[in-house]
Amino acid sequence: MPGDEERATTDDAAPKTGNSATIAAAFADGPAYVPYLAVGDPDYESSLAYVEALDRGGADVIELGLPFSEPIAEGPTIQGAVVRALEGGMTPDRFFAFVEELDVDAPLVCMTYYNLIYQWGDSDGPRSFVERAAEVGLQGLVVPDLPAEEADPLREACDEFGLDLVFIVAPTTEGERLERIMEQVSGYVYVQARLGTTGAKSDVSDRTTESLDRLRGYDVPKAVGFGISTGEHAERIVAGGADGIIVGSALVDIVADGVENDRPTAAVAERLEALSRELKAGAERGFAARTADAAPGDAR
Amino acid sequence: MPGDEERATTDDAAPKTGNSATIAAAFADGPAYVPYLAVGDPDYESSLAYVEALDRGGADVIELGLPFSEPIAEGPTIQGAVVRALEGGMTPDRFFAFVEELDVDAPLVCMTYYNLIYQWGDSDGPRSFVERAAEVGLQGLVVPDLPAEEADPLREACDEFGLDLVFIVAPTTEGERLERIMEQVSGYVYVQARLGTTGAKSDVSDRTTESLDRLRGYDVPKAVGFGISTGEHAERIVAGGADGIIVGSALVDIVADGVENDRPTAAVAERLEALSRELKAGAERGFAARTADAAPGDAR
Amino acid sequence: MTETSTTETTTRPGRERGREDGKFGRYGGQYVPEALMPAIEELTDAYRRYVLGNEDGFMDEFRERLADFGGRPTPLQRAGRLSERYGREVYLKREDLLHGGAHKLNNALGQVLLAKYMGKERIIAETGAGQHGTATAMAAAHLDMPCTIYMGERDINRQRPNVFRMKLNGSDVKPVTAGRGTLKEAISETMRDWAATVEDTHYVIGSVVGPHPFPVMVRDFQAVISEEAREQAIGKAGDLPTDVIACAGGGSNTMGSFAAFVDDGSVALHAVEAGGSTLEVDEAAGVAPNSASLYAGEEGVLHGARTKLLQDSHGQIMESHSISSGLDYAGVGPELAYLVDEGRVTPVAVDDDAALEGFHRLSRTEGIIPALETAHAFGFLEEHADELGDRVVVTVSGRGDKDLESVIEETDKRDIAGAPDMSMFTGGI
Amino acid sequence: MTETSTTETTTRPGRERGREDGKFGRYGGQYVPEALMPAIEELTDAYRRYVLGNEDGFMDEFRERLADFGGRPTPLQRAGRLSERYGREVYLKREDLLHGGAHKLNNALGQVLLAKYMGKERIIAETGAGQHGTATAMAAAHLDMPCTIYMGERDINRQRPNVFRMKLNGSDVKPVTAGRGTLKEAISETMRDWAATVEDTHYVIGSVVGPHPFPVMVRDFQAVISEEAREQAIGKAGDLPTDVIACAGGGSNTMGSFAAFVDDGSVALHAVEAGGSTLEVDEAAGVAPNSASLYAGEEGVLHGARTKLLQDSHGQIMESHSISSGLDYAGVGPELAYLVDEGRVTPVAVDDDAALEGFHRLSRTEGIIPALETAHAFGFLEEHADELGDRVVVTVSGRGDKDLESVIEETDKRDIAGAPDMSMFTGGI
Ligand SMILES: Cc1ncc(COP(=O)(O)O)c(C=O)c1O
Ligand SMILES: Cc1ncc(COP(=O)(O)O)c(C=O)c1O
Repeated sequence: MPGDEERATTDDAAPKTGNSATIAAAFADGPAYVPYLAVGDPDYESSLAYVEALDRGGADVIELGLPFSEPIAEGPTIQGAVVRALEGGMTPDRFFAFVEELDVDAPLVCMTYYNLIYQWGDSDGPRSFVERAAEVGLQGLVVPDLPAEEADPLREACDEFGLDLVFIVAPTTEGERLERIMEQVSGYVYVQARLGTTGAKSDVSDRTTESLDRLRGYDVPKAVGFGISTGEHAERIVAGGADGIIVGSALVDIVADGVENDRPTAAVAERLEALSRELKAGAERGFAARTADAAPGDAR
Repeated sequence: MPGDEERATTDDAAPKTGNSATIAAAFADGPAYVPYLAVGDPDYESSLAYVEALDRGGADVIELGLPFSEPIAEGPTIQGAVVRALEGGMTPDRFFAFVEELDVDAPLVCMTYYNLIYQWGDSDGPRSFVERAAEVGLQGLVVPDLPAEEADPLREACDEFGLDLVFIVAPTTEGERLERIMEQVSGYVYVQARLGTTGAKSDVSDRTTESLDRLRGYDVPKAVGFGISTGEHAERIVAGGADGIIVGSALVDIVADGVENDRPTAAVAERLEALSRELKAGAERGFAARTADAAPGDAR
Repeated sequence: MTETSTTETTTRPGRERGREDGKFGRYGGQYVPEALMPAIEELTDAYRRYVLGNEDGFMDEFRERLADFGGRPTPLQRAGRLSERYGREVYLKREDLLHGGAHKLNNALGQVLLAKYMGKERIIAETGAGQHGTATAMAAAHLDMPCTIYMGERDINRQRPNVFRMKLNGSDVKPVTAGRGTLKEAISETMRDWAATVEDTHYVIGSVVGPHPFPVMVRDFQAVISEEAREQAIGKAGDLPTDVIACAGGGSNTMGSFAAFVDDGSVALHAVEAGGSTLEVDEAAGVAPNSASLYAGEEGVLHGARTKLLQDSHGQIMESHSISSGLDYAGVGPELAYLVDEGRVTPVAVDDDAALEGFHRLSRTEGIIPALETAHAFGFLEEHADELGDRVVVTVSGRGDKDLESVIEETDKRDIAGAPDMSMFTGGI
Repeated sequence: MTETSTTETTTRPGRERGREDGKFGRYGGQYVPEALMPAIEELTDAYRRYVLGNEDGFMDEFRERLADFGGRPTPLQRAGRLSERYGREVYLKREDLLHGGAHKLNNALGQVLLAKYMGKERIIAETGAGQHGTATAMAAAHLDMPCTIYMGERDINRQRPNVFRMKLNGSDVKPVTAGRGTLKEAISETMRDWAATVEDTHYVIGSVVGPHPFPVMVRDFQAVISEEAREQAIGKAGDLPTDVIACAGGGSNTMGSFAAFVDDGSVALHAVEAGGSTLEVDEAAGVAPNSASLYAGEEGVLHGARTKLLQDSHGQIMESHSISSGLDYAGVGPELAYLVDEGRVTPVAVDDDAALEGFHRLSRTEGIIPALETAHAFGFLEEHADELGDRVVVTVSGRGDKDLESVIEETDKRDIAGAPDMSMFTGGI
């Protein structure tokens, strides 16, 4: 990691808020724990219980996956969740109903693919989807197959209805591309820890550090995802400068294990809550370490 | 059949003798019955008994097949005989031994393919085969894959050792080709009754009559083969002008039946003898009819 | 000439379309995960320099290798017996004679060579019928590039000889078990691999689909089909054809067969899609028993591009179906979608039965055993010959050796006039 | 260049040899049943008029159909990776790209067309690997001639896809159960059919074997291989090749590959025969575990011609053996026998193992899956590259799609470096 001076300059630029005040708040004091689950995995009722467990476990923001039949950005774990959810009858309509029914404190972000957004409602285009998303209380969207270049219509709709539009930044994103994305992003930027698709991996790559360095100049919260599965990972990532951690596959693994071994919903929910606590605690340890490292005046 | 005048002209030209006096004699008084069997079918000992049965049945000349692995001129029946004989261990050496051991009155003609003749002995070329054939008492050769154009060396050897060289004339053989063959032939000419390979068929085609007509001007005995299986066929063919009948597949069928049904050698031999008698009798009836038809002075 | 002669008003210039921005009217674009964008930008740059600009003589080397290794030019053959049957001149553009047995090599060789020029060290590709996979595997062996091919498990079972051929060429064939195990899933899986390996790996997409620059680049590589055919038709028939017929899966054969004719307003262009068993769709099951995305699909975003898709009312991609694996895809190239909307290309659907009959008809009467994909074009010819002009070019996109097992199975289920007795083969060949 | 450079003294003129009398020194001739002689005379006459004299524009039509239907010219491709491997320029003459997948179509199309010019109404042919059968079936469908193909039962089992292809083309495939059920028996059986149907039927012999005029006629039809290759080599390499390598079964590929070079004394000609498992012969069983009739055979008469044969001391024809059905024949064309005796052609034998390795090597390094017959030529190249000159042409006589089953079975028995894992395929493909 480069010298302390460089880090110091970024620490000055506090993450800016986006459209959603609740998402901004989630990143405002301390590191944000952002868990992901595919909605409807393996069925509507269990899924409700699971998402609520994440909330109890300390989630600051929750990413809710609306399953698409061709999840090209996902690895095998989340792909499995998507298949189970689709087989369980999940549709965009039921997804919105689910969000309405959900009883959680954390702000909710919908993660899905562009075709579902584009097709929703009677007329083509993303506006009606965003309108409905706002109605059910969603605070933001992540659309992994929508690059900044094609995002204008969705960006406008999000601005109209007060949703954040989160973008992913890859280890390979640099220069002009990075700027274009950072112009479009709001809420937080999803920092992809390594190349590839989603999936639990056991270490934190140097590339994460490099990405965070590249992003230092931008005043938007940086949440790192891809490959985080333990409290220790979370600690290291946050200590390395992340404003939040995004965890998906490690949680989905617990759901998958529940399906495979026919475990009671409550037991699975308990494990989700426990892992959430561990991750959250890890993130907070990392944050404490980083704050201690930095000059006292810099601590937020 | 064309008018009597035409027939009368040929009847004038009595079949000429060749190198072998015994073959000439066989055609000299009355129609010749010329049976064929593959030597060694299905084994050496049975084969001896079968050939001797043909002789008892009235054979005037016997064609002995020396089996070749690629009998391209044979139909499935004789092909089957050849395969059995080869599997029974028949070789040119054993063939000659067989001929020596055979106790029959009829003159013997060897029917085989050119490669066996060509390869026999220490030096290439047909001479040593013919020499050995003469030694064991064979009177002639038929070589279905040796056309007149390629026959000079064999012709010379046959002349040297006093064997006849029989050629086949097909329904399609006419003009220059016919003349070339008729210059080379001796003993008798094998008149192929129809196109195709050997095999018992139930009727006598018009083409036989046409062939005999074409051959009328040549003074060599005409033996008709291909498809003769009953006394009645034999009768019609000889009545039609043939000087002899050649019968193969109908006899081989009896041998094959013996093999399939595991019949005692003596029983098979008896049937061969019986069919031979029938065929010979048929040929004689045909001859009698033809002689009666013709002017009394023409009868031989 | 018939209803299609009204297309003379078509937009120009055909060959420039999409090259700059990857847009074909409302279709096209670059809908991919951010991780792939740098690679796609790098590829776009390479496409401009090497393919459009012939930098370092790339296009010269490509054309030379297509000729020497691939066997180009392929003939434009007058089909004597079909011409008689239909009372018009029928010409066959013989892509079945290309090395590997299908038009797919035009593209695969182009992309693998481009990857070499770009300094990439590894090739990945998806395959449905196995034709793109075998073409890529052959090109990769020829150019000494390590290669991994993703193939749906169901397709692997339908096309085992092609799997074996890829392995013989030294490629690694990875089965994709997700979904129904066909082309759609294989594409998704290959994109996943690419997302992880994008820095040293080139993804050789097998058709005119995917994000820009793939649709234009693949079209430009495949355009050699119609460039040759146009010249050959003028040479042989003394005139442009009245009609060009080509089967469409993703649409590379179609775009390759049409590209040089798009600006010739008098030439009617027929894109023949797989009608499957019926054009009806089972919304509840998410299954389209056909692959007629041009004919029956709706606008959407899939595999990196906005185009026409087989999708349910929610936007979930349907499982397509066709007797031919190579047409069994729920999407289609964005440029084709555009040309259909513009009225320049007429989409038609031919069902499994008619395709199978076309297969047997061509085998029996012309001595050419076509791929089942190709056979759809001959199904169309049989059904619509009366509506066509005097000089018809049909692209024989591939040969049928890969399909013998399927043909046995499918023929055995039906009663097809002139088809040989299948009983000897139903146990497998 | 090596021992073979001593062949510069060779007799001339190569192309005229045998045309008049069917004799090549002591070899050749017309050893057939009398019933066939009129047909053979008729054919000889037709050969002189149509093939040599181009009567009614026969040769023009033949060349045009070879181009349009067959896909000629086939490329002469520089094989980059093999050239590097062997330290000399290796060029591939790509007959595998011909329609049907082998050089066989050159001859089949020529003879079926000739039969049409002669007014024949039916075609018969024998086939071993099925390549000549499929080529004949394709040509017969193309030219609308009823066609019957005889094929040994054992070969039918080894080459089921080819059997199916012939049937798809509308040919009747008749199994031959005699003997061991391979090519030799199929030829005999076809001759039997011909003897019965000679008036309206033409027998399309599949190689430069049989009675005159077949050896010269088939050579003249196949000579297009070397006519093209000679010109292409001069165009590409600026010079004649130093060596031409071609596999030899009956010898049509060999004679086709050599014909235009026979008078070029500087070009060494290598005829690669199937060495099978060993060159030792089992006299008692009448079995030669190879098909090396040029290398190990002796003079004799078979299937209408005097030539070199695998035979026992009595003159019985041996059962030959090879991993490749198409080389599995106990005889060889009489002209080749002559050229070998003259020292103009060097016969070499390559065994099953080396051929199989050659198969995998070419597939892996050049992206070309060759026929197992062809693979023998690459076995020779590997074993003797050091002895060859600077510019080597190898004829890729056919593609390997027909051989996949055999390759799986045979590879699975051996340990071949670089071959893919066979376990997934041993159950059949
Ligand atoms: C022979 C053949 N034709 C057509 C196609 C369809 O693909 P596309 O529409 O991209 O040409 C395929 C695909 O595999 C094919 O193999
Ligand atoms: C591909 C290939 N090469 C070679 C041969 C050998 O035949 P010939 O020696 O007549 O060329 C065959 C025969 O089937 C073949 O299929």
